Amino acid sequence: MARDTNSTSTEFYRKKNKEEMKYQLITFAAMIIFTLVSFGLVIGEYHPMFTIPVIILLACVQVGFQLYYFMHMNHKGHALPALFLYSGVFVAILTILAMVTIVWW
Amino acid sequence: MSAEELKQLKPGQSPHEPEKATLEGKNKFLGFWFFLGGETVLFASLFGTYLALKDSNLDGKPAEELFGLELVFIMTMILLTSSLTSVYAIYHMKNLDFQKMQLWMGITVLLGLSFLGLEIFEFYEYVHHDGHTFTSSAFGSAFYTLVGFHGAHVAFGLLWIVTLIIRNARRGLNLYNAPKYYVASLYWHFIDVVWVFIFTVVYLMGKVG
Amino acid sequence: MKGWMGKSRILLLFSSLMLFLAGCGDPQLSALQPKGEGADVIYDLMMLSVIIMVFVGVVVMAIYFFVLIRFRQKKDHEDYIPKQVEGNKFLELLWTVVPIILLVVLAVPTVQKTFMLADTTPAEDKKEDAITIEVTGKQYWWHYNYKGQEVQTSQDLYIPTGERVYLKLTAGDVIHSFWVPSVSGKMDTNPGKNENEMFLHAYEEGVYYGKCAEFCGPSHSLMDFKVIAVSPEEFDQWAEDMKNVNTDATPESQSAQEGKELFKNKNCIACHAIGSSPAAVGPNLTAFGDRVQIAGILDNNKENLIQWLQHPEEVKPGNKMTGKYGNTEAEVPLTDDEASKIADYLLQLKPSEITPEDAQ
Amino acid sequence: MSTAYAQKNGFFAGLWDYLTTVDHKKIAILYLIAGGFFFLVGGIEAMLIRIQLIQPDNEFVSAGLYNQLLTMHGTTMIFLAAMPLIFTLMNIAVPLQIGARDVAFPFLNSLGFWLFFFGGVLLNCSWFMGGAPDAGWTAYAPLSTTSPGHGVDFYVMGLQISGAGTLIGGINFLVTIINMRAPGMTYMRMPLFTWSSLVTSVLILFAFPALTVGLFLMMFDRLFGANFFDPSMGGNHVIWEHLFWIFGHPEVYILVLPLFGLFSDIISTFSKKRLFGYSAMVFATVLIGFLGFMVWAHHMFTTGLGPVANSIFAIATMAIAVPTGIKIFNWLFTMWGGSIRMTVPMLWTVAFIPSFTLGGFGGVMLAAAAADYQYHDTYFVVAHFHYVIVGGVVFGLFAGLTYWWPKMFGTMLNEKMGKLAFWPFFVGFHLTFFIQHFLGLMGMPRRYWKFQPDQGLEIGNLVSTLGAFLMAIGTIIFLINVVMTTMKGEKVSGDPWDARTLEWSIPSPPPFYNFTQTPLVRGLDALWVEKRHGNGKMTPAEPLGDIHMPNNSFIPFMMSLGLFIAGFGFIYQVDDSSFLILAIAGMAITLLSMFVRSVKDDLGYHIHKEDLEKGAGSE
Ligand code: HEA
Ligand code: HEA
Ligand SMILES: [Cu+2]
Repeated sequence: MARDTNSTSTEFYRKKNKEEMKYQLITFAAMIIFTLVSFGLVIGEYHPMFTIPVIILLACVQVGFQLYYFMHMNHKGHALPALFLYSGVFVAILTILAMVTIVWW
Repeated sequence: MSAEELKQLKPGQSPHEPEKATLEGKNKFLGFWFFLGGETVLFASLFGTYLALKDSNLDGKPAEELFGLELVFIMTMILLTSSLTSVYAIYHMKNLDFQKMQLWMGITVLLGLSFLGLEIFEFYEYVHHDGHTFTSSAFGSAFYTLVGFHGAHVAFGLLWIVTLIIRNARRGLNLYNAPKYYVASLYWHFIDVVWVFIFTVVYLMGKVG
Repeated sequence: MKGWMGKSRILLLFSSLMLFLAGCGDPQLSALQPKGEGADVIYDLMMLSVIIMVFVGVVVMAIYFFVLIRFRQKKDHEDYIPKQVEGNKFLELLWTVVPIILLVVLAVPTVQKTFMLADTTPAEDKKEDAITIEVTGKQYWWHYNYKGQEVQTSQDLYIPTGERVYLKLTAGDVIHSFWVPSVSGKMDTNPGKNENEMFLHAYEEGVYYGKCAEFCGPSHSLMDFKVIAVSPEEFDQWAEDMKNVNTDATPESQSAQEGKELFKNKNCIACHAIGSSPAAVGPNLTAFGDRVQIAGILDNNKENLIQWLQHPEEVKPGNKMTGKYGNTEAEVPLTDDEASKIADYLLQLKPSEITPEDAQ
Repeated sequence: MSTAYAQKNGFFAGLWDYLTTVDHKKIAILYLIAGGFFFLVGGIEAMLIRIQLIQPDNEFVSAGLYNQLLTMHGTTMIFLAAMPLIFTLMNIAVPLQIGARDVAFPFLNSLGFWLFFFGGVLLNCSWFMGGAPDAGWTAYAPLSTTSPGHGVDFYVMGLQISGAGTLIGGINFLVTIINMRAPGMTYMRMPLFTWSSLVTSVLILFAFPALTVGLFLMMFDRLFGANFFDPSMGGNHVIWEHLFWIFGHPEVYILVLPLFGLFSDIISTFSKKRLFGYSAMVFATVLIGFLGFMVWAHHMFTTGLGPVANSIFAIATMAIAVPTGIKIFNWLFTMWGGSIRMTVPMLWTVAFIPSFTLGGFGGVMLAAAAADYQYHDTYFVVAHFHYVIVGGVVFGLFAGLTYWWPKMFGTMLNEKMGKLAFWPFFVGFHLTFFIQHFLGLMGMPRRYWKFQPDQGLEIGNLVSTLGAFLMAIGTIIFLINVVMTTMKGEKVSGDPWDARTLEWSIPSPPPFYNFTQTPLVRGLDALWVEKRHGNGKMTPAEPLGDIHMPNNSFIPFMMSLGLFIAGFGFIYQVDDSSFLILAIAGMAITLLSMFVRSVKDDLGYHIHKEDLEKGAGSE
């Protein structure tokens, strides 16, 4: 392993990590807000045809934040994880779709 | 390489991505992501089953009457926060700052424990106050199985992280254990991802009816 | 090597054997000799798919044999290095596109017929008098409830020829599947809320064999039933007779009269109804004397019936009757005498003039 | 530690070595022994089935026993014979074909094997503990959930444990193929066997979780009073059907794809030509894998899903014929213009092409939803899937074992005997299964303990049974061949077939570290490239240096043993809750083993350069 003790490079990464941490915090704030909105919509008893799609959408976006920021899928070197995750999501959607449509008739 | 792997890493040194500095680390990283892909299908099967059976409550209380949102809200906040604290842990790992990493991992564990405690309390209430049990109807079976599977994941994650914290407390961060911490944090985030869908699909949608 | 010649000879042998066999099959059972609308429609689809398969098969086998004969390594050519071909755009496109076309040719009628067979609402002008029958599969027998007619039977299903009869299928315990190969394809009977629908439409009169096609326990292979297609007039008469059956009629012979008493006293009546009554624990025995077969599989005669009454487990392992009647302590629940009398009683239950004999 | 690779002698040392090994070549042999054993067990069950059906109204076995036999035959063959034998081939060939020293996770490799092994043993224990599962390999609820006794419980626990092993194996091969390739071994230079192993592993990864969940639900229903599949408690058995087939259909491609890859390698080798349409073959493999996830409901056409769902799934299913056809034609055109050597592996391969095609035709006929109302659950289906499974998978396994036998054991299976085993098996196979298409159409449902006399089904069943005996003869000749070859023990060179891929560039059997120096790959068919354009040897990609090796470990065995014990506990706690202690003890053994694994550093050891020069480990 090349051992690089070059301090400027270390500084550079420190800064970069810090920068990233800022985004993580923003992400977190967004996630909290989404959650509040979701709960709010349900407590506010809006029409289910409106509430349900919106809270599902919010959940998806929130999960996207988790994946891309918290789990670093926005970093490079994550092409394969993304490919496999989305393949899993594909099978997951098929499964759930089947379970809600062709189980009862 | 092996002895080298155990050499303690200190702030200010390289590499800046200690979790992926060795081939073993890279393998672990990739393998674990693939595992999460499989877990996605696993939870999808559970969600699907739950959605198919959620109205099969027979004479028991339907979801609207059963669920209370306060507790779920608190649990959600706790788990979301624990996701952030584990991000902090990995942030410090990347700066090779072992002590801070351990600290944040420790906070994550505490939050996880309180989440688990609340979940157990919630189940207890359902069983003893609402007669909503695992065997009372298909809805009960599906509910406890889905949420319980998530709970079991939380419990396993806690055991795992605690083991890591204790095992490495003395010897600090090195190239051998960095991938382990990293992967554990991925696992923790994934648990959070699943919870986001649980509170949305099970509780919120259950409440909406 | 001469292996390849050997192989083609075997194939030849096969195909001739197959052709011979294909003609066979019991006409009352075989899906290859359709006697009803469903089976007919499906038979056409089958033949279309066979034609496509034969076409593709001939192409594949032609190339196959040519390659194997022509390109075997020749003696003294061990060092010959063939040209290393990477591929061929045109050929590859060809064997992608042609199968797609062939599959479309198959897919269109498939979809069409799938929808056609699923169409279980009677046509407007037939709505009033369309016959609807609730079919219930149970381990290991079948129950039929003619809706709106107050007629319930088991095992032998009477239907009129020349029209669609609509079935609503459910199961009482595990999944079964209702299959009358020469009249129509099969449909599962699900326990619980998932009721299925299909129709039967027999072109000609006849007794058609039906089988359970979904694994349902030890006697799955013995859960046979019959569909008896009679002319519409005969069917109407049958339904009329069944409706007006006098369940209290006193049997003629002494032995049958005693049998009737035994039928009550030995607990048979707890499970079996005589006369129109809802699906009970055991088959409805109203027209038992006219059954084509006993328990679905034994020829209908007294000897077999006594065998069944005394040793049901030997006839149909795992059936739900064993141990529920007669002297449950004894090795044989009914004595020879008792069994004989009950048999006499059951065999004279012939409430209708319309019998399987009329279905010729 | 540095002496770890010194030769150990004696039977117990040898046994211990195999119990603790993490070497992919030894694990391959373990899979071979266990999978081969279960194949014989499944084969004997098949023979008993066929003997029972030799004549109408036969009383050779009882109804209950017949149902156990057919269930165990299907389950054993699929999960305990075909899958592990495929893992044999993947373990022996994949790391060698990509120029790796081992798989990515040697420890997990061993764990995967032992989980499979103990799961299989648990399942088969049912025979001696009150009866085997009897609800079919598909275990449809409520028949399975209400089946008396513990048979189905063994099914659930056994498959759960061995399924976990398979999943682990799948992830392992994924990472191995992606991360461990030698320099120059790009994706588009990978041998087709490696490619198809990659795709198969993806299928395993996404298909097995559905089975895992299904089995959990069934376990909860049977053992802990849950109501997933009980209609009277609001449950729905269709959920099981979906979960089982969401797993089950990809599973059949998991079975056949690796062998498609193998056949590609074999055809190319014995035709002395590169594979025709390599990139199309890769594309077709991926496409089959992808489509494989969208067709599961073709097993449920008669369940009652309705015409819309049936039509969609019918069309999706038919689509799979296209990539499969691409493969068939590419194989034919690889042979076209080649110089074909009819060795035993090639013989099985050549026999596979028409056999599988016929099976595929049967598949497409089944895919026509309306027509499936006649075929479903009859011997037509039995004929279809044995044509694709025996004609594809079993032929492939015979081909692959013969082909890689020298790589595994350094000895060559006798060619004459090989052909002698082939012919009865091949003829018997067609005799057994071709006629079953007609039996089905003539009204014989599957899973029938007895068929009635005078319904025109006699001749067909008799012929079918006679054919099965021929297959048994073929199998026995193959076994004799194995025994004789092993006894003779004639060593062969590293490249006895004059082959094209990397695994043939090293000695047979390879030293335990595989490649003394990692090879540099310069093209598709790496060894062939060197044979034609170089000196016939691989160029090293690195200077001679120390090699890092993983340590052996007994932990995988213990972890699996723990689950095995816990399995009994879970099954029997229904009768007597004190068995819960067994369940807890078993789980404790497993968790403790995991704990030990995670706190004990496992750094492996090094083989030193000097020892390598002296030829350490190469036998
Ligand atoms: C290795 C295993 C394997 C493979 C590869 C396949 C391959 C296929 N299978 Fe099969 N199948 C099984 C194993 C397999 N199957 C098993 C085990 C069952 C029963 C399970 C149970 O119930 O117990 C089953 C059951 C089964 C059913 C359900 C039947 C029923 O229960 O009613 C169906 C229905 O669509 C089906 C379809 C297909 C199709 C379309 C293919 C296709 O992939 C085939 C494609 C191949 C070809 C078509 C041949 C080559 C192509 C050409 C030469 C090109 C040109 C061709 C045309 C234009 C047609 N299979
Ligand atoms: C990999 C999968 C696989 C394989 C290889 C086979 C191989 C065979 N199968 Fe089977 N089969 C299935 C998977 C497989 N099968 C499945 C999934 C089912 C469905 C189960 C269900 O419905 O739930 C099924 C069902 C099935 C049935 C239908 C049963 C029924 O519906 O009632 C039949 C009937 O003929 C049958 C026959 C055979 C035969 C004759 C072989 C032959 O090819 C076997 C050849 C092998 C041998 C003959 C072994 C010979 C060994 C010896 C002679 C031992 C020597 C002994 C020593 C040295 C100790 N199989
Ligand atoms: Cu399938």
